[in-house]
Amino acid sequence: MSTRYVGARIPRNEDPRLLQGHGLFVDDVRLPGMAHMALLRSPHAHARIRRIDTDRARDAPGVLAVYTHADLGALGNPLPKLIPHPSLVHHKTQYALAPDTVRYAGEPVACVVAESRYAAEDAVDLITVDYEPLPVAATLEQAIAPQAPLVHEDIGTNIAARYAQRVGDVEQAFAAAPHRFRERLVIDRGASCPMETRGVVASWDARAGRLDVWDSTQAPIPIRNGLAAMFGLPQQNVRVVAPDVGGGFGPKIMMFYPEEILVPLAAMRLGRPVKWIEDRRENMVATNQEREQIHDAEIAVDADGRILGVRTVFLYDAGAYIPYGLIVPIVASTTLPGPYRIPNYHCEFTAVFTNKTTVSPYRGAGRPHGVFVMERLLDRVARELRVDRTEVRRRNLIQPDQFPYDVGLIYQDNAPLRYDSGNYPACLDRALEIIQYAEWPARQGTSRSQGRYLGLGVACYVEGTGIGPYEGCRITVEPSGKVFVATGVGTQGQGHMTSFAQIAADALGVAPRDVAVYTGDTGLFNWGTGTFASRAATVAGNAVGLAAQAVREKARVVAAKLLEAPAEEIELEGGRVFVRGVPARSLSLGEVALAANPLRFAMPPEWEGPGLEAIRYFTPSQGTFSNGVHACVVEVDPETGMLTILRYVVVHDCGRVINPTILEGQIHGGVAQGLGGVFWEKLAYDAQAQPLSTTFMDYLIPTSAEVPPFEIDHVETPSPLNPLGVKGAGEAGVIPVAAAVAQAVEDALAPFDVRIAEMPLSPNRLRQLIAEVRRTT
Amino acid sequence: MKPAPFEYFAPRSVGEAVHLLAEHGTEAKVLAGGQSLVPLMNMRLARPSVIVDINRIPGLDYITPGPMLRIGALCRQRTAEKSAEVGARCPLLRDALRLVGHTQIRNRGTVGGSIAHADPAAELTAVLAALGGEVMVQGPKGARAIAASDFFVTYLTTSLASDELLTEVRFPAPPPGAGWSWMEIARRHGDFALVGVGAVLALRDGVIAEARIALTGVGPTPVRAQDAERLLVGQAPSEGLWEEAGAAVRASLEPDGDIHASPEYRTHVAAVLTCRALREALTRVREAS
Amino acid sequence: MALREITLRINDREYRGRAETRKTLADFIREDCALTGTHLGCEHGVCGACTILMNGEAVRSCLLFAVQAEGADLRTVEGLADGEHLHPIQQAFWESHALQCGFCTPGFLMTTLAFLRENPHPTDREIREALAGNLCRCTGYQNIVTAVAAAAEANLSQGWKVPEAKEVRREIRAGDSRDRRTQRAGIAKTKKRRTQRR
Amino acid sequence: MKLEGTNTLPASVNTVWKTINDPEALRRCTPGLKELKEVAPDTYEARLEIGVAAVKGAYTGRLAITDKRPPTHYIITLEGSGGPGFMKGQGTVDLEREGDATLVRWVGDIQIGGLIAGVGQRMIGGIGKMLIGQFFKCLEQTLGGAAPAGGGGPRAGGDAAGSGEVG
Repeated sequence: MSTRYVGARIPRNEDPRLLQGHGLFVDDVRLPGMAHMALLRSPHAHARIRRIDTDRARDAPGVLAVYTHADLGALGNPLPKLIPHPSLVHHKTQYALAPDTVRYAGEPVACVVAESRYAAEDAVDLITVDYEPLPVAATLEQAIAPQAPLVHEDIGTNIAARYAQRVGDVEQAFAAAPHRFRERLVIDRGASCPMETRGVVASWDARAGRLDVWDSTQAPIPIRNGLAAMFGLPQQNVRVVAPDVGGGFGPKIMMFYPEEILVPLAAMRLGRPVKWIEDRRENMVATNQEREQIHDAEIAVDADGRILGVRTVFLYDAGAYIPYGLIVPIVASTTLPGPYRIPNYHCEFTAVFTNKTTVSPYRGAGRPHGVFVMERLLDRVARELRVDRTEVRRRNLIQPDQFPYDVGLIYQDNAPLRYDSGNYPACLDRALEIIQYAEWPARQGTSRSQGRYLGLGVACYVEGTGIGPYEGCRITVEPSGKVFVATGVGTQGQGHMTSFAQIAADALGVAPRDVAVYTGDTGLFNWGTGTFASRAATVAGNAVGLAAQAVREKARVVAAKLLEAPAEEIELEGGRVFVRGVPARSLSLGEVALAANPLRFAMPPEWEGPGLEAIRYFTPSQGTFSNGVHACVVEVDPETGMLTILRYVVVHDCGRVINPTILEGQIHGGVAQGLGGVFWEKLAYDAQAQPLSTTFMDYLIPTSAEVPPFEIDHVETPSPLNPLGVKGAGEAGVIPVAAAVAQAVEDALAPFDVRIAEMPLSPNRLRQLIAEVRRTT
Repeated sequence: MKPAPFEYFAPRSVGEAVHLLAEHGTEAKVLAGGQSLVPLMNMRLARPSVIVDINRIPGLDYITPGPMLRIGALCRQRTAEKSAEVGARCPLLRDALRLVGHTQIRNRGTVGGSIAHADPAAELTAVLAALGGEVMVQGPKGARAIAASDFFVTYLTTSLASDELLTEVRFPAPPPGAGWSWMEIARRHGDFALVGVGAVLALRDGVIAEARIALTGVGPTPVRAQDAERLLVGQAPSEGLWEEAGAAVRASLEPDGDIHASPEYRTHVAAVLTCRALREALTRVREAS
Repeated sequence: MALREITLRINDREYRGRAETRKTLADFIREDCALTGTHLGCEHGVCGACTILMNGEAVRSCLLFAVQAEGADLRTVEGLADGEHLHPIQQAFWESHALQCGFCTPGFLMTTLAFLRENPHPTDREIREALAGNLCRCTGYQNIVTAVAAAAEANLSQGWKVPEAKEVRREIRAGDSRDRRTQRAGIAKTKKRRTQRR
Repeated sequence: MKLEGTNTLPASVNTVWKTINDPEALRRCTPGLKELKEVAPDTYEARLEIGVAAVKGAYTGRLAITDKRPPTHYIITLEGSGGPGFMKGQGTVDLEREGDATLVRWVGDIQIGGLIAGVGQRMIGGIGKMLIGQFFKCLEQTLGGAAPAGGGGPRAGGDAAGSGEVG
């Protein structure tokens, strides 16, 4: 099979629509008679609800309904527990509307449905709630302190889970080690902030008993299955569409958010379509957040800086509820070892409830933490042993001949953490070459003599991607010759309409523009788990490949009969099906599709049914592991603490590349988000766990003026674990950014001997660090 | 995030506008560019029951040169930024305008509106304070001028009476040959500065004849650094002198902190930026001569 | 509830509707005029997704009330392409992979349109500062900057323009430049909204 | 948010004590206080309108005086909730003779929740200080016989003059 398209820079199929404003995002869904929902959210981080008075709201003009927990009936139970884990002893989830206690500022207390969003918000203002404020567990330290206020009184503790994994004999390794270094490393909260907030539209057809839902989600099929179960409907009668989704980045994989139940409920009760669109302020408090962890980490090395052991004991802030289980801290602890040989490793975390917004994976999902800790430890080793920082890394890298490499841990997919392939030294060399590491000391010296403080940083990472359980795909060739691909994953801008089309096009000998890809519509494909963990291209992509192969074989069998030639001599190319070497004896692919679906007469048994169509699934036994190296040059103004990113280099290996343009786009976006979390984006809470950055005026997403140009290069070591040889890339960009920039800032501020042990930074914080060092010396 | 209901008026004359303000008192808000008011209304932090939209009043969008640069209440920030008169007579204002929000904001936002909104982090308030400008206001009892020093009362609050309309802002043009500088530290391009400093320097016979310094982001109003100004006048410019001026600024400030910057940071950076601004202003004096 | 008659032009077509005085221009364009290409990302004037051209200038449509746009001439993303032919800026965005999820894209396109009219030969730094009033969470901006530079090239070679605001204002004042088709569209819109309100 | 300060008031400790326990004086001098209804000794139902300029929040709640040690010490608590969320201010007040004047030492803690906290954080600290300043200014005027500004002065009530036109 030729691969004319896989690997090519094909412009995206989805773009012309989006460029002309013809996309269909949830807020663009307009149905006759549609009503609008607004929610009343708790202003308290922790309070008991004494009384809710909704009378004035019910009487307000244009109001159709007002619901509190008391009105939820059977849906008044805690929302589904998403991912259980044996160590997760207190798997607390929230309610669609709080019954008696609110546990974070922003938790939904009541909702109003009205003729317009304006009227709904007017009515929300008229609801009065009598709260009894309760003591607040605002920070991780507060929450684990003795006598701490309890987020969930009934369980008598704020600790949701404790979990440890180990490799080798860590105590022995540390005891025998000539050098041991300890760091306390803190990463604060951030928000994913897709430009499109969440949104749900639901429409109920009572006669057909049919529920249609448009949901800005990364997991339409699980949402469909859950809704069917909760509302007692046959799955076939519930259709969930994730139309164009304006960015996901993780929090849209969370299910269920309260609104995903409240909107269908209202639509069914009122017999009118209902729309809820999250506004940005809601998005900053009611959409899941991430990143808050505190690591006590220690590394043991020999005299040459070879790693003998690593241990980290860390706190993971779950927020007020923990629907998504332990995925984030498990990913953090299993990403930490990275590309290095670590014979003895101990990781242990405590998942802690606090009175803050619930946490679930956000692009990177714990990976940035693991890499930050590992790379900070290696920087410390380099400094203490006076070994070049890149040399320390090189000495510890897993070598190309050591694959498959078993780290000895269990990964988030409950399978062994076994790296399938890679060439780590090659990536490091290439990155250092591009950033001109050899000339760095000279360049840094020159800039210092001009009074400028430049620093360089380098960080390595390995990313677990493409985990199971499965994804599937149905491919149908229509008599028009057009190819239709339907899969169960949703898409949020990753370009699946193009990369999947490229895969199918190669197999079927058509052009990608003749392949229409449908994602995220449960009416078009019935099985799937969703778009997360950088898995769509790997898992769904390979399912597309398998289905396309099957359709290709079917086309050859059918054409063999029509063209009176053996199937093995039939070729597909340029939209035609012909006998090898005899292009004259040919049919269009559409003609074959038409013939494969006869109206009369017996069908040849070897056709095994009508049409050119196939459904296939790909079920990987384990994940596949991408890797890369980031290198950057930054400048710090020590007087103001301002940081400028001057250069940013990424060398990346995600196996076989389907579309380099799309891949680079994914990396650009990831790095920009990573940079946001390094210097601009911080979710601030006060001592009462009041969120203080609930607008884009205070939560600072970097703009084109802050983000530098990127320099990207690829190394391709195909994965042996799937037919296409691909690995995931969606989260790669964000993962090592904090580690690389931290090292660069320390390098820039070396004359002040500043240490970076936290993220994010800020001008204020950098000034503080410089001043503190000045004071102590 | 939708605004609360309000009654809307679009007067066609200043008189009509003032009449409406007098009639509706503190319940009424004047809408000019709306780039600060409308976000507050969308978030329902501001819920005026009456909006007096002055955008349809003809003849208020002027820029008139003269010893005082006179800018009408409906002159968009973008217009002023691109105006040759502003560039020639008041480059400090032009440079500050370039850092007000983004083009889309300045296309609607007005110079007068920014002054009247009196956000102590807003560049234009400090420019007016530094230059010792004034605003013209129209009330039922007629017109009056209010000096910058009397105009800014505290956060978002001015000495405008509720039945008065700001009709014009007047920026005195610095003496010929004067140098100027606007310096600020903002988290992102286009954000409100954590601290901003505007400075104007004029020299006569090698000594500083006039020095004007005002800061944003360091108090409930724009802050005029008079101690530093006094310290500079009559001295020959030097790095040491800039340091002293910076120290004087540091000593004179008691800013509040927020999630982006502590009082200590603001005070420190105010001093740093003052030095830098004076340095740049002097370079411009020398370029001019 | 204070309702106002509003008549304005969008992409050279006239739209008439009745809206509450508090209704933002962005909501009027999306709901009453059914042009959903203009998006709302923050509703407080930071993200720029709602950027449109009003009388030729880039503005945030979430920071204007529909009543303020009475008689104004607007251009939205739907008014860029010429039938099936993408506008050179759209073409450049497509070829440079300057969009991923596409939600912020209409705002970037409209900002770019106004920017390149004012500054046809921008440097990369100028482009980055001109785009700083629009947030994108997917692309990291690099390909958008490339696209704007490419569009500037195309502009030089093909010399495309947007109608100058003043001409348009004259048309509006004349008030009679609309053809029957758009009149019907206007009336249809009004009817539809009434039935929705009930 | 913790705040503290001292003010000297031109009257004897006893007079000051009377004034700061006088509902009328409290009503007049507490910034933004629109209504004060005594529901029990030292406990009042309060209606407040707090903010600056266009940014106003209407709250209903209570004002209470506790931990009384006449004539030198009490704790005054003002809490309310409303559209923009909730606010709670608590001040410990101690009086001390200073010649024929009285030194007032106060330590205050202000909590703000909901909309204002999330959006207005940039100005809350400064505005809090400002409002407390107005409270004492008003007391001073009351005791010094100068005409007190009604409702804690126009600025506090947010019915502040102007700041209307917005750029």
